Amino acid sequence: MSRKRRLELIIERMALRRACNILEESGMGGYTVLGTVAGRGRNSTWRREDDPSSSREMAVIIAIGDAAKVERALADLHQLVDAHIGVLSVCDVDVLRPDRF
Amino acid sequence: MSRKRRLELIIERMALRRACNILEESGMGGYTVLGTVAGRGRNSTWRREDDPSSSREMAVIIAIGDAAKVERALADLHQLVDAHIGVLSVCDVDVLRPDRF
Amino acid sequence: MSRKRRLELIIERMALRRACNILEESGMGGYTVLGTVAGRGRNSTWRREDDPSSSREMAVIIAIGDAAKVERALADLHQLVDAHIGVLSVCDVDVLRPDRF
Amino acid sequence: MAFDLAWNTIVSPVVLFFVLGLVAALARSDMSIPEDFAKGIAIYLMMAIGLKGGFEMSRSGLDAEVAAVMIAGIALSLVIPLIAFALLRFTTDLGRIDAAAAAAHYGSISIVTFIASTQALEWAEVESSGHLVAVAALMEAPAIVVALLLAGPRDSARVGVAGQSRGELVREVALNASVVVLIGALLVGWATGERGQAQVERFFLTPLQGVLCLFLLDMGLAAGRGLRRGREALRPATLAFGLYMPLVGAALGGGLASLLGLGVGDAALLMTLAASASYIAVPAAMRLALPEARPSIYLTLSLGVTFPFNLTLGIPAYVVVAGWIAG
Amino acid sequence: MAFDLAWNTIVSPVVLFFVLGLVAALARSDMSIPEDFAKGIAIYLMMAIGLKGGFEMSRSGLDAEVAAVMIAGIALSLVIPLIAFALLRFTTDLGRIDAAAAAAHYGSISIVTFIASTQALEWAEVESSGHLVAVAALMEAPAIVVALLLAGPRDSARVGVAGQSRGELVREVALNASVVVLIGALLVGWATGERGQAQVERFFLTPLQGVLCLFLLDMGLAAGRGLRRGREALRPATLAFGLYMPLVGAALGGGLASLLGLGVGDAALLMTLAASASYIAVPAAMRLALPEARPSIYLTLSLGVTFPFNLTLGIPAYVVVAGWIAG
Amino acid sequence: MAFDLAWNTIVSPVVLFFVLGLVAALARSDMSIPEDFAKGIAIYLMMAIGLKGGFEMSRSGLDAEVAAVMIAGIALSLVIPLIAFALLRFTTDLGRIDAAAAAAHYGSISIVTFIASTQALEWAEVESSGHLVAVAALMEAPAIVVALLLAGPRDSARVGVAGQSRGELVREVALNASVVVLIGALLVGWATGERGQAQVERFFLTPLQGVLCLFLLDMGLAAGRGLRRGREALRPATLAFGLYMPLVGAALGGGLASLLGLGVGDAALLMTLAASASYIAVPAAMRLALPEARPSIYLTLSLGVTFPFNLTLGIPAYVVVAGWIAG
Ligand SMILES: Nc1ncnc2c1ncn2[C@@H]1O[C@H](COP(=O)(O)O)[C@@H](O)[C@H]1O
Ligand SMILES: Nc1ncnc2c1ncn2[C@@H]1O[C@H](COP(=O)(O)O)[C@@H](O)[C@H]1O
Ligand SMILES: Nc1ncnc2c1ncn2[C@@H]1O[C@H](COP(=O)(O)O)[C@@H](O)[C@H]1O
Ligand code: NA
Ligand code: NA
Ligand code: NA
Repeated sequence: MSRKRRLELIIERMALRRACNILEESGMGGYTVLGTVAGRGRNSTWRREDDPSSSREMAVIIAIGDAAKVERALADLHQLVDAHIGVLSVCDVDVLRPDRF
Repeated sequence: MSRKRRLELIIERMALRRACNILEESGMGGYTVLGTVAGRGRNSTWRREDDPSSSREMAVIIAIGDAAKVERALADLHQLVDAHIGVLSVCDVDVLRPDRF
Repeated sequence: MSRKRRLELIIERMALRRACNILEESGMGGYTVLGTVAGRGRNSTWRREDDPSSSREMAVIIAIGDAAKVERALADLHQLVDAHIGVLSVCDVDVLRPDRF
Repeated sequence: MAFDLAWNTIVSPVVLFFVLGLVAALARSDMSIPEDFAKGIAIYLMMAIGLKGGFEMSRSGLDAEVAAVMIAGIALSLVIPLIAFALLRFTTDLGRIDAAAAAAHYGSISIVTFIASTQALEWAEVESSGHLVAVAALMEAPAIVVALLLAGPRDSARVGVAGQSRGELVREVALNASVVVLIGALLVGWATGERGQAQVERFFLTPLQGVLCLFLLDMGLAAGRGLRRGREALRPATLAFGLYMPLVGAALGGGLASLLGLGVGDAALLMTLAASASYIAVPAAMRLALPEARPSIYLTLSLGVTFPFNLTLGIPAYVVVAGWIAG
Repeated sequence: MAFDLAWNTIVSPVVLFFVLGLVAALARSDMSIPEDFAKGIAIYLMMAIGLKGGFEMSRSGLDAEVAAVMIAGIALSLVIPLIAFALLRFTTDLGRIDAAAAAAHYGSISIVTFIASTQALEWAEVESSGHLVAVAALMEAPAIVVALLLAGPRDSARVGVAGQSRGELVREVALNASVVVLIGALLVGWATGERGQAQVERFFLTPLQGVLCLFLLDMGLAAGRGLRRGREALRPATLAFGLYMPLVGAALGGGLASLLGLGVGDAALLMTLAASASYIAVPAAMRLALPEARPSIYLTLSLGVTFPFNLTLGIPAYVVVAGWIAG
Repeated sequence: MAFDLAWNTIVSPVVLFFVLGLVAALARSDMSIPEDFAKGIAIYLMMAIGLKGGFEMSRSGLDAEVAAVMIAGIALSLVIPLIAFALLRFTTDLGRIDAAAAAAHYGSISIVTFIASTQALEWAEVESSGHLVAVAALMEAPAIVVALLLAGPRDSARVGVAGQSRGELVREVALNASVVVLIGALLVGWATGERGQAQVERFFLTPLQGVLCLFLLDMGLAAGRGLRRGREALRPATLAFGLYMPLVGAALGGGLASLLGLGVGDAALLMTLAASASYIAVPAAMRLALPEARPSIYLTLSLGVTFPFNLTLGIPAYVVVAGWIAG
């Protein structure tokens, strides 16, 4: 198996498209977006059902890629997470088909 | 980047509020809850659509925080997962804005 | 705490049952399936709402188990991910009740 | 006559769609109705039956009988769990906690079974009273308390589970969706009466039976899958309990109905409530209050065995018997 | 008469179900209606009100008054944010950006409040015009532009946020669901007229009030939870703004209506539009365009304070006052 | 007359809402109808059309013609994929597997297109038979088998994919939601006849056209986005196939209809079935059985090209032509 980086970005739904644009521009091979149902942060407690505008909802983006590409995405993601509500974390993972990332 | 801990708790939906209470009391800065659609364990196979009571459904809580706070949450979470159905795991992650966790 | 492996498989929804069968046969103690809402890969951009057939939708399987069992599952999962659309990654996690995995 | 009535009840779109779902699930079809859609429909059904009861009450007013039936309902929901618990402990190998949890389900009620019963009465042109909806709502919770007493002293009850918050069980039990919506809609219907009915009947009353078909197709799928997956967890004696316990409940309900001199329709509905078992509110409450009890036992029993039994054979039988004892 | 009308509006299933949701949420019930179901119902409601307006327009045709009311609506949505901003800056401690964001909500509209108002008019047997739906759609967006100007020069506006794509805000604002569906359904209703109405009225018009009950139960829950969670974020002066600002808006709307000589129904609807505050389109746009503004302020105000006020007390008041100024 | 009929079909709320969705998606609006809500509506539509067919069959009974049309339908779904495959291989650069997968879609059917066609017939006051619903259900699956044969020997077919379970493809194809619900509802309608219809028509029949509007708005969005995203994947020759292949299918269907001497309505429906392409059941089956085939080809063709073509221009044309050949 081969070592890659797994990027996980918890980002407010309204800024999701911006985050995806950044990942695409940084050359990451792909990503998958998961929905969320509730959450709590320093400034807010929210539940999906209680917000007709969906403006407090978050989404989780998972993107697996090689270290260099992830590094390239980080600068812009950092700026995004400064303007928008979001939590960004990265960890090491082992993958089977290293060439596809 | 700076090293933090990522706590992932797969917990039955009915005990979700208890788990969130524990995280809040332990001083974790925040968490995000994801829904699930199906699962299998030693005692059960379930699918969201097949359970009108939602009492078999699970939720996934992701909480990123510094090692000390995660440690503080673990004791109570352990007791929760003893009483309730749940799977608890922790791993290392790198984050960009260490001060916010 | 004790060290285990966390397997994460992003797999097309239609092949979900096949992936679950493999996990069951390999002796993994359990798994949890999460839904997804959108994604992008080398060959496709999709959004859940835009696909009445659900044939482009992905699901995420999380399965925590000991290294040996995960290893056993990998060969078959590799073959699955060769035939089907999917991304497979594994990382280390710490768990509290090692005996249950 | 009795046969005709029973036949007409069974060969109705509502019941046949339930059977369709049941059969599809047992044949291992993968089809399903999205959970969130089905939950929305469930809210609609509870609003509809609550409003219906409320409109009816605004026409008929309150009298002593209303209070009597309510007390009868609560009494049933307190006594039935005791009987169910005893039967389970003597005839099956279930432990104290599993038996107590299952008993709670039978003391409580299934609102969908109740709605199906009101429809069967409509087809048979039998009148029933709106306040039975209030009785249904009142019967949701008491059995849970009984079950907790039956379960006896436990570790988790003594020291509490981490993260538990004050009043969470009370809130879960007393303010869950079906209690809030049933009672709320009943009050709305009662307060707005004829004028309210004219405003909303074309959404809540006219299409009700059709909506029930769609919902029961989903419930058939859920019941069939519950049965298929839970089958192995149930020994024959436990499975048999799921079939005769509703009859025990119905007998008690029928007895009380005849004591109170209720009409045919009300008697049939009280029997149905007594016979039915909860598969929404009580399982959820049990996960909070008795997490040691196994869902594979109580859910399979109430959703996989008793619910299909009541919906297909039970209801017509209760209507026919109610005709005998009250007619 | 005025009292009767107000009373009948408030004691209607539609309003009572909203109150039920509000009370349940404040009592900390956990019940909820699945988000995806509620969003589907919201689309239905917008299609229904759009079609209704379109069918009506196909009967009545267009005249100069139509253009006049449209211009009046746009004028309101440009002026109201200025007043709201000034009031917030002088009477509360909100900063420039939070005040601008909140002001945008009051310049825009709540389509559910509008629909509830059309129902209240129907119960009171007051006629209103279909093109007010077009006015509603036209009032969705302009206030957002005003708010961005009020917010003034900011870092994020100057350099842009990473990942921003050209035209995303315009697309979000001009092609969001409510604009597309309202305008689209209006055109469909207008183009197909009587023939179209015969084809779809039994789904979109007949059951409309009932559907509104279900939807407002959900909105009551959302408003109650918004209020409960956001309460601490609001100082008394800010909270008070949420109660008097709709009256300021309604007064402006009523003034314009009387200037234009609108009928009672149209006057009441224009007042409602001016009084109502957005809690769907504008919050979403604010997250894109003014991410520094705090949702806990503007959502609590518009959804938790102004929306319940309009739905329970506001609408009957506007209808009564419209009767005075236009009757 | 023909022009009037076509015009009335196209300028109907049902078709215009589809166009609205299509245009909004092509204009890159972000609006959407929640997937779970749309899937619930899809189940409703299949129940409704199945019941409608069943009620009609319970009135008209069975005769030899019924069997003949069923056989004709199956024959079409076996032959059309062969023609489609040949055309794709000769006129486009698609490989064997992609061509086989796309061909399967055209042999199978789109039930929404079928429902829209029954509505167009109703507006034109042309009668059609209930058993055409059964024909539709029978035409869902056979083309899949043909496509697997056309795809020829492949690695994955020989050794199997890991995790494959016995009978999963058969279950997926023969017990998928549309087959189960269509056939099931047809039987329910047939068995309960007039009595059943009286019970459920106000939910399943009266509002049907309105529900179809809501659903087609969603389908318009899906088709528009499918087309926008998949456009680049299709060469002009492939795209053209998506436009002329429905005409080839309709011609075959019309030929068979005239051979069998079907009435105008039945002929139009058989043509519609032959012309329509699956975008639900077949894509799902292809992911299981031919995972090597590219969804970007077959989904864009059937959902993005052929579906909009049939819904807007195709159906009126088939109804008009059916009038000529059968009238
Ligand atoms: N430490 C954390 N771990 C996981 N999710 C978080 C964390 N902090 C915040 N979030 C998510 O981000 C949202 C906004 O956080 P905040 O900006 O702190 O109010 C919360 O509602 C959570 O969904
Ligand atoms: N090893 C595991 N990895 C991931 N999820 C698990 C695991 N074991 C159990 N689960 C989840 O926890 C639920 C209950 O498990 P159990 O208590 O073992 O029946 C299952 O249905 C799964 O959703
Ligand atoms: N690097 C990645 N990280 C996360 N998800 C991915 C990645 N690559 C692909 N995916 C997911 O897999 C799907 C199919 O990918 P592909 O086969 O590359 O078109 C995408 O739509 C994503 O949902
Ligand atoms: Na009972
Ligand atoms: Na306004
Ligand atoms: Na076809």
